[in-house]
Amino acid sequence: MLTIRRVEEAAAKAYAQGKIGGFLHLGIGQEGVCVGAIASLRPTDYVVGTYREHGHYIAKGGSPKGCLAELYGKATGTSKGMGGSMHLFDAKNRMLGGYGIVGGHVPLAAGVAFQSKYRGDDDVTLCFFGDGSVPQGAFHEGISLAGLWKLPIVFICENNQYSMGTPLYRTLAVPDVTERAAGYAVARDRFDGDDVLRVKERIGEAVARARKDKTPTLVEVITYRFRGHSMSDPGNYRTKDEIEEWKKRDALPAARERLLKDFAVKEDEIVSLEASIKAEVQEAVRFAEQSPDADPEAAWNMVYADPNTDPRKM
Amino acid sequence: MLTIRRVEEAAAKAYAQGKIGGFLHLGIGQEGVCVGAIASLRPTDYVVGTYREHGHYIAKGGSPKGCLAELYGKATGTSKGMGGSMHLFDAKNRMLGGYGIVGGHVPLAAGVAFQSKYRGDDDVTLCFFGDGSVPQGAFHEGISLAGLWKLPIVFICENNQYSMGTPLYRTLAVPDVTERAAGYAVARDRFDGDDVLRVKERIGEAVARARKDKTPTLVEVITYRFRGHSMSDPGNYRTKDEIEEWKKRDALPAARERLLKDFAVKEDEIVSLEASIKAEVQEAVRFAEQSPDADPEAAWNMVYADPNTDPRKM
Amino acid sequence: MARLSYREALNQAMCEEMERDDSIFLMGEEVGHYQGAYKVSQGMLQKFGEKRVIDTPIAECGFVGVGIGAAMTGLRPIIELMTWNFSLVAIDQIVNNAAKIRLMSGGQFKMPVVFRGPGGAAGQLGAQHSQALEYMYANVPGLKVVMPSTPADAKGLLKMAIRDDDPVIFIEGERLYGVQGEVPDGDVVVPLGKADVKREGTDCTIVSWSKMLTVALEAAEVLAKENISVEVVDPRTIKPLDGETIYQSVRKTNRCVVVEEGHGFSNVGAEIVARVQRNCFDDLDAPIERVHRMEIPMPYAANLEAMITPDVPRIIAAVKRVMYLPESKPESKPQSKVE
Amino acid sequence: MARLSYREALNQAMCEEMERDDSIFLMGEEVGHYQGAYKVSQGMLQKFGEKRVIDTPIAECGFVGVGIGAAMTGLRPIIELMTWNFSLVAIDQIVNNAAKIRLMSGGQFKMPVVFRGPGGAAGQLGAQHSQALEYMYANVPGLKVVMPSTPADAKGLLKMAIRDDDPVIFIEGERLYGVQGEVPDGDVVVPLGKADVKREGTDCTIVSWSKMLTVALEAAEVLAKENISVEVVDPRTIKPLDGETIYQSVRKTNRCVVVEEGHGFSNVGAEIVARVQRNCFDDLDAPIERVHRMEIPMPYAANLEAMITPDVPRIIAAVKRVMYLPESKPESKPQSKVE
Ligand SMILES: Cc1ncc(C[n+]2csc(CCOP(=O)(O)OP(=O)(O)O)c2C)c(N)n1
Ligand SMILES: Cc1ncc(C[n+]2csc(CCOP(=O)(O)OP(=O)(O)O)c2C)c(N)n1
Ligand SMILES: [Mg+2]
Ligand SMILES: [Mg+2]
Repeated sequence: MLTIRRVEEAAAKAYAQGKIGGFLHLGIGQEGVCVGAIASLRPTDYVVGTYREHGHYIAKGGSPKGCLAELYGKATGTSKGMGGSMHLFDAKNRMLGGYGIVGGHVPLAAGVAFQSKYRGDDDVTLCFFGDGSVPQGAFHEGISLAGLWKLPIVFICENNQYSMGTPLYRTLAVPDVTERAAGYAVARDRFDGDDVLRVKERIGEAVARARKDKTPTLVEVITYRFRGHSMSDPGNYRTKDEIEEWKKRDALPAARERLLKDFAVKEDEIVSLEASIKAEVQEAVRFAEQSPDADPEAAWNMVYADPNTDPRKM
Repeated sequence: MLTIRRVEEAAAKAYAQGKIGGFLHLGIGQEGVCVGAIASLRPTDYVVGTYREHGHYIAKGGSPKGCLAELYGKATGTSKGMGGSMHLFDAKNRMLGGYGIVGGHVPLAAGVAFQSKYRGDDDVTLCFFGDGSVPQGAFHEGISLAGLWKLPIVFICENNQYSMGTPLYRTLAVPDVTERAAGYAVARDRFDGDDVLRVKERIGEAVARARKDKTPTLVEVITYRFRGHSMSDPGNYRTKDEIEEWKKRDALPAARERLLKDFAVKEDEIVSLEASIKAEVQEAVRFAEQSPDADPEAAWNMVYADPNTDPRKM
Repeated sequence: MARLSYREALNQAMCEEMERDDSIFLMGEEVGHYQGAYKVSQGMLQKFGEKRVIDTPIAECGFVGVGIGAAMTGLRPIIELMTWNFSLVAIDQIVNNAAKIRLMSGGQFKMPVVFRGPGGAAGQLGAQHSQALEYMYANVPGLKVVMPSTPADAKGLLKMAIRDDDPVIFIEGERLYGVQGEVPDGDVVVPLGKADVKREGTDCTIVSWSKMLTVALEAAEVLAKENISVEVVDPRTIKPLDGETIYQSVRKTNRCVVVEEGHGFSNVGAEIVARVQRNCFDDLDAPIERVHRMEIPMPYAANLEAMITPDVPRIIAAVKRVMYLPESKPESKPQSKVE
Repeated sequence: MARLSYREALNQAMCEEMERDDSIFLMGEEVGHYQGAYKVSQGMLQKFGEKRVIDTPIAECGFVGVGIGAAMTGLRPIIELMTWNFSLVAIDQIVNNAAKIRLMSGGQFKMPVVFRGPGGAAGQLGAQHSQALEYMYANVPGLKVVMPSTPADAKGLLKMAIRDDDPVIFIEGERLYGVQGEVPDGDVVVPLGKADVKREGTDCTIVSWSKMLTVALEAAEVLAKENISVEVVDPRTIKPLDGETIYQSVRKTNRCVVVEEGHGFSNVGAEIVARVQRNCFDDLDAPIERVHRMEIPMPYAANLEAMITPDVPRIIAAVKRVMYLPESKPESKPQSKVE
């Protein structure tokens, strides 16, 4: 979690310096959800995310270097500079990407789960999405098929209560997202995302259900983003008080507390861990800055897999 | 109901003779639903239907002539021969059409209801669709918005238990369509369509709810089509027994019975009504056969409303 | 060689490939128990079972997305769209996911998925069911677009499409399913991106594909009786487009007409014209003509459908225009004013 | 005359029309409380209230359909798409309903709806957020497609689009919102279907629109210094396309280059080329050149975005090619091989 927070802070800084372009959606405040959820997986399980997926990428085994270099648009980025912040892919860790069309990745995630079932593997797919994607047709179609075909998938709504500047009550007539589970014949669960261990445990139950019974679950995790929707959003639609209130429920310091109290980790161990994370992220920033730009020649070879199809000649 | 049945029988005959082309989807067996539902409306209320909408068009005030001439592709058809069986429009009766993309008319129907509310009229929109459209994204988006904005609309699922050759259990994990209502904050109702008066009464309740409280309702009416999906479908996926069983629940003879028993209508009144309907439909067939073909000049003027935009010059 | 219908040829292609490779499956509405809305998948459920021949609900966005997710994780889905008209509810999946994931991921994924089904008008199906949408897909880098016009091409191209590691838009001719033709036995393939000269000639080149190719060949036959020798080129693959074969033909005939079923704006014909005028500028003796659907959403009535759809007389008239010949006789049928 | 940004001009157009006619409303994601994702609707919620400035959930298919249903029953909706990229999840509504209901109903309904929002790339937004989709809509009979390039055109065309009884696809330039320009005060409209010569010249015609028009004008400026006089025509309305103004220009200059942001297959440029070669066949001294996005889904990295997007050097090179002039100096930047 701390690595993710530090990476995103570094990204925000680089963005302010004009070193990162495009849209940059930070998950600061929401780290407990992706970290807890992905901690419940096996390495061969799959993750599909949205454009707010830096945390998911790192939690699934990606590196700060791969993330930051991608944001810098460098050839060393996890998507070779082709994807950027919204499209972090990492095939070897089975991080199947971030996607920019709200809800558009939900059917795709169902397809990944379909594939596992088709092959007889017992891998599970986690599909993350925001509260804003619930009214989208693609969400409906993807979860409908998963329920009908009993696919090994967990749908995780990261409900940060806003879609861009719109509070949830103006987008969802039924604020409890999981009320929809009954219509899809999928299991449901709903809880707060401020405790990473709770997230791990509860998502773990859904993952087990998916793995063993091929029963999908629609899980809603209540969370909050401390920053605007993206770097260009000042976030005026929320009061300072509201934000401060939520900051008290930040999963990060809470986890630190628990490490000290419940897991008998020593303060200096934590401090040294914090220092090493800081150093790692600093090193990743340096790496990103010094890496070569994305490669034009390579781009031409990423349009088609077939080596005989040359887009230059099309 | 009888008029609709006779019109569709005439259409089937003409289709077999090659006088009607394209797709022809008959509602024979389902008449109780559209007739009962539309009987609960005021003339200023709106109807939006699917491609299986001959009955809806006639129940909403359309004529056998307008229907059959349209199926014949004639200039005198209700859509001037431009729409055909799947696209019966009748603006003056507020029949806003039949649509061919499964589920695609649901958001549009929500828009019609939005319009009534925007203007402060108290008209209600009935939106008909099949069981097959429930998994479609457009269905989800349309009903979501209606629930969120509290639009004066009734969503009527004409559940004939098949979408083309596919039985419901292979398309819907939750066979009770109205289970989905809770996720959309709309009211629900579910009943059999074999009694036209029951349909009128129950849809009437939903219409009243829409008109007064602007609360939409998702209604499922269980029904059955006696013929194949369209004229080209032999319907081998259903057993003869199943079809015979359902024919016993035909709303048409049942209504005749009730007219005799509960409404003290005399047999000879009914017989003469039946004769006059037969004559009217025969006359409509003659009318369709003798009408002029669809008009090419007219077609050029139906591409754009703006008289200055001439598609011939585009 | 066997005499097969276009429909049977497609069925053979799928069956042979599925026998060869377990990772291939067929998914779509009515493909299984119903044996295919157009019977292209006849017998396949019986042959391959419910695991590999999968009936879906009416949820194109959903199952097209499923095909994409399955393809990027190593399966080779064949996704049937009952008709391409219905692809408009799934086009975001195809354009934004299938076509772009390879690039967006920095080349980490292949996308071996075929989307197939019939396109074009098929007789009084009205405006929503008669669309020719190849132009939409052909614009998108990352996609390939294939449109066979004969049973042999149908089989050979579908086999190649299934083996291709890129997403292929495979548009069949709804009015070609019943057409019979000689089809080579066994594993004979047709490469993607190679045009085929379907008829040789010297006076004018017609470029056409799918159902319209057959109409163009008819027109060529009629013109032959007037001693006008038409060469008919079938691109077969719209994307990648085999420009060279077309240019070679135009360099020989010095005249070109493009005939297609779709509407006349930013269509595939426009692309072909743009390329031919650039590559054969000095060879052209006349402006290139286009014959396409008139500028009216497809009406239901048979007379109007016939009016707006390219046909033999309109093609003949276009050929004569590029040859600066007078029109043979006054056409009884109103001429398009919207080429 | 006032100096306004393109964004402000659009805002004025909507406000003036909404003041005039109660049946007009604005609906879309973030148009109200958030004041517009790109601030085009700034202040409108305050002015017109929640009844007429309506925030929606992220349900484009839904609220685009709502606009269609409302328009066919007499309201005049303005439906904002946050960007046109997101229209792909709603395109079935636009193509199959908005464009076709009038014809399918035998002319019983009008469809006075405007779909508007930004199109094109806007700086490292990646493959899914950088699309130029005008070609898709321009093919469809029943639709009009408008793409203003200046604040004055933005205001005048949007007012006309709102008053039009047909569905209008109104594509704004995402990178033009901040551009300033003189805008006539009050109710000054620009008719749909009329091109505008944005710069006069004698040696070569460039046809371009939206953001690329501004790049073409820059190129023309540079070329002027080399004594090459370029005429720049802005169609403003892609459909109906004002061919005559373009042909007149080409008849004068005898050379033509089409510059657009989209990809190079069946795009709007292909249509313009096809029409110009037919109508100006004897006037053309060189094949028509096209400059467009290279055949790669838009990558994120700034260097690659710059590489694949048409720019001043590529436009200059194309103009020189049609003038049979040598390229001035070796370009440091790799040239497109895919015109
Ligand atoms: C189909 C579509 N419509 C609109 C957008 C623009 N958009 C990007 S993110 C976003 C808000 C999404 O909110 P939510 O799903 O709650 O996710 P969050 O950003 O809160 O993580 C919107 C409207 C989009 N990307 N895709
Ligand atoms: C989006 C879309 N996909 C597929 C079709 C082809 N199709 C037409 S009707 C139909 C079955 C619809 O079943 P249902 O909704 O139950 O209505 P019913 O025909 O039973 O009245 C299908 C698959 C279509 N018209 N639109
Ligand atoms: Mg959110
Ligand atoms: Mg049904």
